[in-house]
Parts: sequence; structure tokens; C-alpha cells
Amino acid sequence: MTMHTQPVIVNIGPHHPSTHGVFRMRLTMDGENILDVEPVIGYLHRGSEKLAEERHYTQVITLTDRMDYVASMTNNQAYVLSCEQLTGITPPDRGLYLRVIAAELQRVVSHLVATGFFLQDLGAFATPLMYAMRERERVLDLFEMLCGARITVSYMRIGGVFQDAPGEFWPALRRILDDFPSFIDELEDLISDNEIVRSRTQGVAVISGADAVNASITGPVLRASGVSWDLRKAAPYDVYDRVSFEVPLGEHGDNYDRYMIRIREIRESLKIVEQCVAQIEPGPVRATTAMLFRPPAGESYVPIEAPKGELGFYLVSDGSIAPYRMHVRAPSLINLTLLKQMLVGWKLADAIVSFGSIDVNMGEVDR
Amino acid sequence: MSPLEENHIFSGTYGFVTNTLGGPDWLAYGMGAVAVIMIVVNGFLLIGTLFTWMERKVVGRFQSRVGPNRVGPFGILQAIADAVKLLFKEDIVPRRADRLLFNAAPIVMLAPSLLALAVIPFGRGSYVADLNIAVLYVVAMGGIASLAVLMAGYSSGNKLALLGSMRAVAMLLSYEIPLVMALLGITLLAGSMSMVDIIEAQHVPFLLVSPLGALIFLIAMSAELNRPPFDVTEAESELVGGYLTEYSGMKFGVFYLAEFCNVVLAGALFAILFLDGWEWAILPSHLWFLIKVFGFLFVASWVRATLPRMRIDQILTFAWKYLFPLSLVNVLALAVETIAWPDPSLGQLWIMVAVNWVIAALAIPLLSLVVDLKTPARAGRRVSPVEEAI
Amino acid sequence: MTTVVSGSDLAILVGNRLLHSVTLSDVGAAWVTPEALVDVCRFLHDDPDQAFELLSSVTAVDYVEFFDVVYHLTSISRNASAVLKVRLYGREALSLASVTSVWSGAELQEREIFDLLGVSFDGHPNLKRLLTWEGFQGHPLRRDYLEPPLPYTWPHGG
Amino acid sequence: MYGIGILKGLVVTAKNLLRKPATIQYPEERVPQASRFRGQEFTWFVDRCTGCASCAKFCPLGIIRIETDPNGGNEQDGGSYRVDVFDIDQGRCMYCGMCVEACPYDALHMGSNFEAAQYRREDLVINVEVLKARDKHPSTWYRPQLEREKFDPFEGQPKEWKDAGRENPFWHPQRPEMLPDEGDTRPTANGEYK
Repeated sequence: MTMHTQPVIVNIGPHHPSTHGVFRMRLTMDGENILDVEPVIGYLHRGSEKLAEERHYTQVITLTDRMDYVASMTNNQAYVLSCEQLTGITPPDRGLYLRVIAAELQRVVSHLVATGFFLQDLGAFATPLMYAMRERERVLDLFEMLCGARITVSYMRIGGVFQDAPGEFWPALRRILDDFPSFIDELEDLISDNEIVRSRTQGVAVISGADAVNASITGPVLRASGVSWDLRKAAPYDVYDRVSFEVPLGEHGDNYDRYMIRIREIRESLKIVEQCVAQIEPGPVRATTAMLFRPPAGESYVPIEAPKGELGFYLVSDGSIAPYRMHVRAPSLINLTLLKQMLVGWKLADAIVSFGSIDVNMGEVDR
Repeated sequence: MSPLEENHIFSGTYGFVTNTLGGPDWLAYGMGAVAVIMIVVNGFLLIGTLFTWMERKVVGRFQSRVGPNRVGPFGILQAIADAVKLLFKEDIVPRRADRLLFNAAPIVMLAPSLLALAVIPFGRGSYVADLNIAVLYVVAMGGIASLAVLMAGYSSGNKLALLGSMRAVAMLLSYEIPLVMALLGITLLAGSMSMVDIIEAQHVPFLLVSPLGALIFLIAMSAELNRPPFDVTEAESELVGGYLTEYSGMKFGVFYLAEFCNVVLAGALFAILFLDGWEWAILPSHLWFLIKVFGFLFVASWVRATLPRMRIDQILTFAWKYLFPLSLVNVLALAVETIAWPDPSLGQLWIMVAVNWVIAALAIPLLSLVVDLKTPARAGRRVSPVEEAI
Repeated sequence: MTTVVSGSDLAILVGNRLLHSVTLSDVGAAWVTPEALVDVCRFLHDDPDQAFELLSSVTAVDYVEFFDVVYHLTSISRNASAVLKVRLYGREALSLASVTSVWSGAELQEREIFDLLGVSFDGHPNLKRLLTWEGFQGHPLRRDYLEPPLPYTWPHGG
Repeated sequence: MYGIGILKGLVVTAKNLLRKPATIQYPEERVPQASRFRGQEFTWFVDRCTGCASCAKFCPLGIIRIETDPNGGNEQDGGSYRVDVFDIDQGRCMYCGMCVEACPYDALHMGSNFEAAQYRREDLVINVEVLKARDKHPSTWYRPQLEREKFDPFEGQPKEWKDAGRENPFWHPQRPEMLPDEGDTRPTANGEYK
């Protein structure tokens, strides 16, 4: 006698403690197992692309750091690189170095947030999250020294960065670079070979390399499936061709690999910042102090390696001071394509953890 | 001389009412009982609220933050502040809720842990009753808690709460057996189930004599109490609040208090069964008891601050495939030893300690080689008819 | 360094493979007829020495007289990038074949274009509005979109 | 062995138990702020302002409202408009600093305070009198001349309009000596910073 069970439709979100913002999943479930997933997004849609059409090129910078609010420096960098291709302005060397230092520090912060919340979803009662946030605060103080704000930084301008780093920035950065590796070792001790974490995440929600590439997934999620594609190596922008670093790869493409990839990428980013601090020379940081640009008609798309994946601003200019059309290639949105394939068949507890392992930022998904 | 007479508080009030006030005998007996109950129940609830503050403070310090320090010195009145806040919070009963069950659930949750106090000896001679089946009585009280969770989850008409309560029932039942086996080992050693006799028999603390029993008791008890790493019933990240989602106001307060009082009760049990209750050197017996209980509570908070949560099917496979055989090994070892030396002298006890530690050192690694929680239960799962339909 | 396949090379490449599928080409991109889009994409995806495995981004631009749907392609093995465009004339009932059969990554991006710019994709597995709610009327990113006067009178929106 | 990873985790949390907590009791203790902090109360030197309203033009949200009177006199070199209305709607301001960056005469500076909350939305709009009356603690954001003299906006004496100084508008790109006086900011051989 088979028991006639009826599937239950459960709404996870939009108001749910662990959906990293306002994201909703309509799960069709048979008891604990998930049969069907339908993501519903758009709760944080602010129409940034429409707003960009009414602002001139420098004002749009303040728009970009509110898209992926956990990694605003890399948003600025992507937008400014695209504008520089349009206007043909090349920033001085010191400006490029400062940009890469800020972007790599932002990658460390973004990965820390991703790892902290990933383990919070696993149930580790906010302890690793608190350690991650404590270290993140130290880096945000650096950003405050650099550009006056911690989250909405608007630090980069077309033609370089808006102002040079103050004197006390360098010793503070030196202290952070010395302390961070020992903190990462400690975090790894706490989590990486914890049997419960391993049994909960290894082999769960596996994505194969081919599926990931076909679903245009990029960033740590793609590299966790073993595909070696990092735009900092493939198409080096700014000074990435003058620094040496490895690109960590995962083998199985499951939740555990996506977590380990981010930990190893934090170590690589610290190495990059180390080399940048060694190679940087005094000099101007900004090619021009102009704030109004009238680029020739044309279009530009310069993808960069943001912490969440390939981020690019497709700008179309019609010769006026405002962009005619701006499209943001949001890695968080496109990484959600395979959500259904990842979650179906697993349990409710794994759904939350797998969603957390993609490291999605709703500000960027909804724009 | 019923055990109640031995109790100092009872005999004190009984004597006071009969001699000084010259009241009738039955009134004195009633007053004595009321005095004892007042002190025991309120003392226990006080320790429970104190533990809520201690847990938040300790977990805070583990997470490199300060923990409550605004209400009273070192934030010690935080628990009372929470209670007052909950009293004034609006007490919502959802429209779809089954009203009777919904209101009864918190009471059914708190009552058993208070009832189980009757057998706990807080110090030399201060216990309410010395039942000779005390251990069985405590296990029975523990079982009722799973009923309360089911009532709460089912009656609040919320899908997530229903899921939470289904998980709770499965987990609590499957962890009863290893818990009972661990307690069986202890009663074998002590020869009787009464708490006072167990403490008398513990010339060497049972923690040393049966390490496997202690480990199994810890794991099974943390599953019974929904403590991490087994807190799937009100897992914040998945089920928002589990069976507690729809509760607000003082109903939630009673649930919260019941959960923490259960942990204190488990601490008391562990102290009595494995750490030799109040028996030790110069300090008064009550103080030793409190030190041991708060030691257990510190470890409980430590584990809560560190360990992530296991998935429900992993918890069940862990219970049936690994904890259960381990408890069988433990009971077998203790049974053989008690047959060999029915009334163990001190020397024989120390031999038992050595033997049991060797067994533990062998059993745990051997079994952990076999522990494989990764293959999901999905592998052998029958395909539910629903899945064919979709 | 990523080799950028210029529009003219792409046009020649695609042109001699699928005759008269290329309508226009300039330095940056090559334009393809809407009907030949899926075949061109399949050719660019499957052909070993093109090997554009990754569809970087799909977007659309409203040039008032016509719409341009832009496909940024990336080849991981050859480390090359190319831009493919399709020009749709007119403003009402614009439709195009969906490329989700070639790259599954286009699914959400095409839904976003349908939602914000009103270009519908036939053959799309689940063509619904992505960012605005179901009751929303109009396509905000069109040049002629005007905010309707408050209060909105849509069924359950606004 | 099954439990080793879990024990290692417990040791790590125990280590953190002994460390000093990293949190700060906000009202009593304060987090040290950077001197470039983009704060709330704008500093505006009425003597330097010529009423050119480029700050209003460059504000992405368009929340600065300026009304000027052409025949107003001012000590600034050459005549300038007298500013009658200068409202900044702080309720909608996001403190991005575009207005301060766009001001060609260094008249408008970012503030350095973040506790200017009000009960009503109208009080959030600061007008000309408030800006004139407020004592001047400008933040050193995009003001290298203040940074060069290590001006700390959080304590001490307010700044007068003369000594707030005005940086030569071409200080950035062409001339490397534009660097703050510390000059080279790379660590010397023994790892010390000048």
C-alpha cells in the first residue's frame, strides 16, 4: 500500500532569514525532498539601467556602487574601465595600482561575507560569521581612510582614482597584510575539516564543468567545477599583467569546493595586494580632473573578474554627456540559471546551503 | 521515616508549624510540602533563567563580542528583562491554529521538566523524593517533551512549523534508545535506579568507569534537547522558527524557558550520574553540585557556539547506524564486568576503568571508519508516487 | 590576452558558412538576420575552431527606428571574444528565436529583455516577466516609456 | 577519526574566548573616524561661494536648491552672486561628495558628523542660515590642502574661510609634487614609514 502523499508548495522568502536579501523560491516539496524550484526575483529592482540614462558619466559612478553593495569597489572598476575604453583616457600607473589594491581588498571582504553567511546557513550559530565580520571591519576602516565611506565608496573616476591614499593608509594596510593569513588559517581550522560541514556539503548540489559553461556561469562557482577561466588571467586589465598569482580550481563542483575556492582566493588576493604595495611608485593618480565627458558615439564592453563572477558594463554612447544605454552583465543573476538543477532531489536544508554557496547579492541580481 | 522527613526544609517547617504555631498535624505536613516545592521549583527556574543569561554571555565571548551588559551589573537581569518584555508582547493565536492544542503545548513542554525535579538530589539529604525507579521516571518525563513539540508544530497551522515538528518527532524517538542504553549501563554498575544509591555507589565517578556511556549520554541528551549540532527543529536558517514560528508573547517565553530548564535538568542528571553528584572534598555538597552543573552548561554553550547543524536524515542514520551499536558495546562491556564483580571494590573499579577506556579507545575509531553520512539517503529511497506523477 | 574577433572577420566567417545570413557588419560586431540567428549561434558554438562555449551577455538597445539585440560571445578554449547583433525593425510585437537551445545561460537574460524592452523570444522555456511583477504594464527601458500617473490602476500592482 | 575536525573547531573557539571582544559600546566609546569621512553637516564658506551652482548641477539626485541675486557684492576676486536660498535636502542626500568635488572655489566641504537625525522630514532640509551659523569642521575629503596640514575635523578649533585655503585647481595630474608633503609613501629599507 503506497501512501498517497500530496506535494506541498512552500515559499522560501522573500522575507526569510537566509535568502541573502529579498529573494523568493517557490519549492514544491514531497516531505523533505524538493521536487521543483521556481526562483522569483525583482523585489529589489530599482531600475538602475533606466536611471543611468538620465545621469552623465561621472554621476553614474555613484549608481554603480549600490548594485553589488558588498563589492562596490569592483563595480566602480568595471564601469570606469568601460568608460575609459569609450573616452580613450588612460590612467597613470599609480592610479591603476591603487585601483587594483582597492579591488583586491574588496574581493577579500566579499569572499569573507560569502563564507561567513554560507556557514551561518549551515547552522554554525553565527560564530564564523562574527569572526569574518570582525576582520571585514578592519578592511572597511581602510576604505574609510581611502575615500571617506565604507560601503558606498565611489572611489574610482574615469581616468584613475579620485584622490591619493593618505599617509596613515600604508602602515594600516601593512598591519592587515601581516595579520590576515593567520586569521584565514584559524578560520580554516574552525571549518574546513569539520566532519559535520564536510558531510553536509561534500557531494551536494554538484554542477559539472560543461553545464556550468553552457549556463554562462562565471567566477568561483565556475572554477569550483574545474573550468580554469579567470578574466584577470585571460584578459588582464589595470596592472594584473604585472602581478603573479595562481587561479585555484575545484575538482567536484559541489558546495564544499565552492566554499574552499573562496578561502584560497582570499589568500591569492592578499598576495596580489602585497606585490602591488611593493611595485607602486609616487606620481599622479588621475589623468584629468574633468567631471564632464562627451565620448564619441560608439559602444564598449570591458568584462572584469568581480568577486561574484564576470561583471561588465555595456555602454552605448550617442555623443552626448549621458550614456544612451547601460546594460550591466550581473554575475549573480546569471549564476542562478542552474539553481533548479542544483536543488531538485535534495532536502530543504541543502536548498538553503546550495543557494548560499552560489554567493548571490540581490542588489546585483535585481539592479 | 518517609524520605520527605529526612529533608531538612520539610522537617524544619513541620517542626515550626507544630511546636511554635501549635497547628494541627495535617496543616504542618501541607505547609512543609509547600515550602519544599516553593524552594525547589523556584530555585530550578531561577537557575534556568540564569542559564539564558549565561549562555548569551558565554556565546558572545566566544564570538569576540561582549554579550548583554546593559541591564543590571554585567547584564545579569537580562533574563528578567526578556521575561517582562515577553509579558507585554501581544499574544497572537493564528486563525488557522487549533486553539486548544496551541495553548496547551507550552504547558505540556514545561511541566515534565519540573516534575522530573522530584528525584534530583541537590545536595546531601535535600531531595524531594528518593524513588527507587528514579532513572526510569526521568526518562519518562523526557519522552513527554517530544509530544509537546508535535502538538505545537501541528496546531500552529504553518507549513514550516509542521516540517519542524515532523523532524522533531523522528529525531527524539530515535535518540531515546541510545539514551536509555547509556542509563542502563549506569544502573547496572550502581545496582539500583535510585539517584541517591547511584551516588553512594560512585566511589569512582562513573564518567571514568564508563566513558562510552558518558559520550552516548551527552550526544543523545543534546539531541533530546534540540541543542546544536542537532537543533533541526527550530533551525533558524531553514524553518525560520520551526515549531516556535507562530508563538509570541509569554507562550514563546514559556517554550524558551522550558528549553533552557531542560538543559539545566540534563546538566543535573549528568552531574549526578557521571560526576558523583555532591560527593567530594571539603566544599559543602550543594556547592559541588552547582559547580558541576554550571560546568556542564559551559560545555553546552561552547558546543552551541561552534558546531554547525546536521541534516535530519544524517541525524537519523547517525542514531541508528552508529550510536545504537556503540551503546550495545557499552552495555555488553558493563554487563560482563558486573557479572564478574557484583559488588565492585575500589581496586576492581579501577580495573574496570582501565578495561572500559581500552574498549572505548577501540570502538570509537573502528566505528568512525564506517561512519559515512555523505551518501545521501536519497540513494536507496523509494520513488514516491508523487514524483512519478510530476 | 583575449583576441577580439572583429566584426568584419566574423561576418566573413559566418557569411561563407551560412550564405546571406549576415546583413551588416562594422568594426565591432556583425549583424545577422533574425531567422538565421539560431543556426549561426549553433555553428559558432559547435564548430571546433570557433568554440564560443560561453555566452557572456545578452542585451537589447532601443534605437527608436529599430531594436538591436546584442550577444557577447566568449571562447574559453581559444580565449577569444566576439559580438553578434540582430536588428529588429518596428516597435510592436517584436519577436526573435531564443538561443536557450544553444546556451542555457540565456534563459534569465532573455526574460529580462522581454520584461524591460518587450522583445519576445519564441521557444523560450519560461517566458515571463523577470524583474517587474506580473501585473506591470509597459516596458520601462523603451525610449517612449512614460510613467503612468499615480495612483496606478493595475490589477494588483503599484 | 570522526571527531578530530570538531575538536579542532572547539579549540579555535576556545582561543577566541580568551581574546578581548572586538565590539565597542557605541554611545560611551566611539570608533576612531578617518579624517576624510564624508559626514552629514556640510561646511560652507559664504565668503568663498560665488553662487555658480555647479554643486547643484553635479548632484546626481538634484537635491541642492540655489537662488542667487546678481547684484550681491562679495570680497572674492571679481563680483559674485549673493546667495539667497541654499537648501540641501539631507533627507535624500547620499553623501557621495559629487557637489564638493565639483565646487571650483572650495567653498563647500563635506561635514564629519553622522548623528544629525531628526524627528520630522522637513527638519532634514538645511538652509542658508544654518549653513552660515554652523561652526566649520570641514572633512579633508578632496581637500589636499587640509590634509597636508594634518587638520583633524573632530576636535579643536573651527576653520576660517581664509585659512581653509584653496588648492590650485590643477593640483592633480600634471605635477607630481602635488603629493602630500610626506613625499614618497613606500616603506624605507627597514620597513619604516617616514
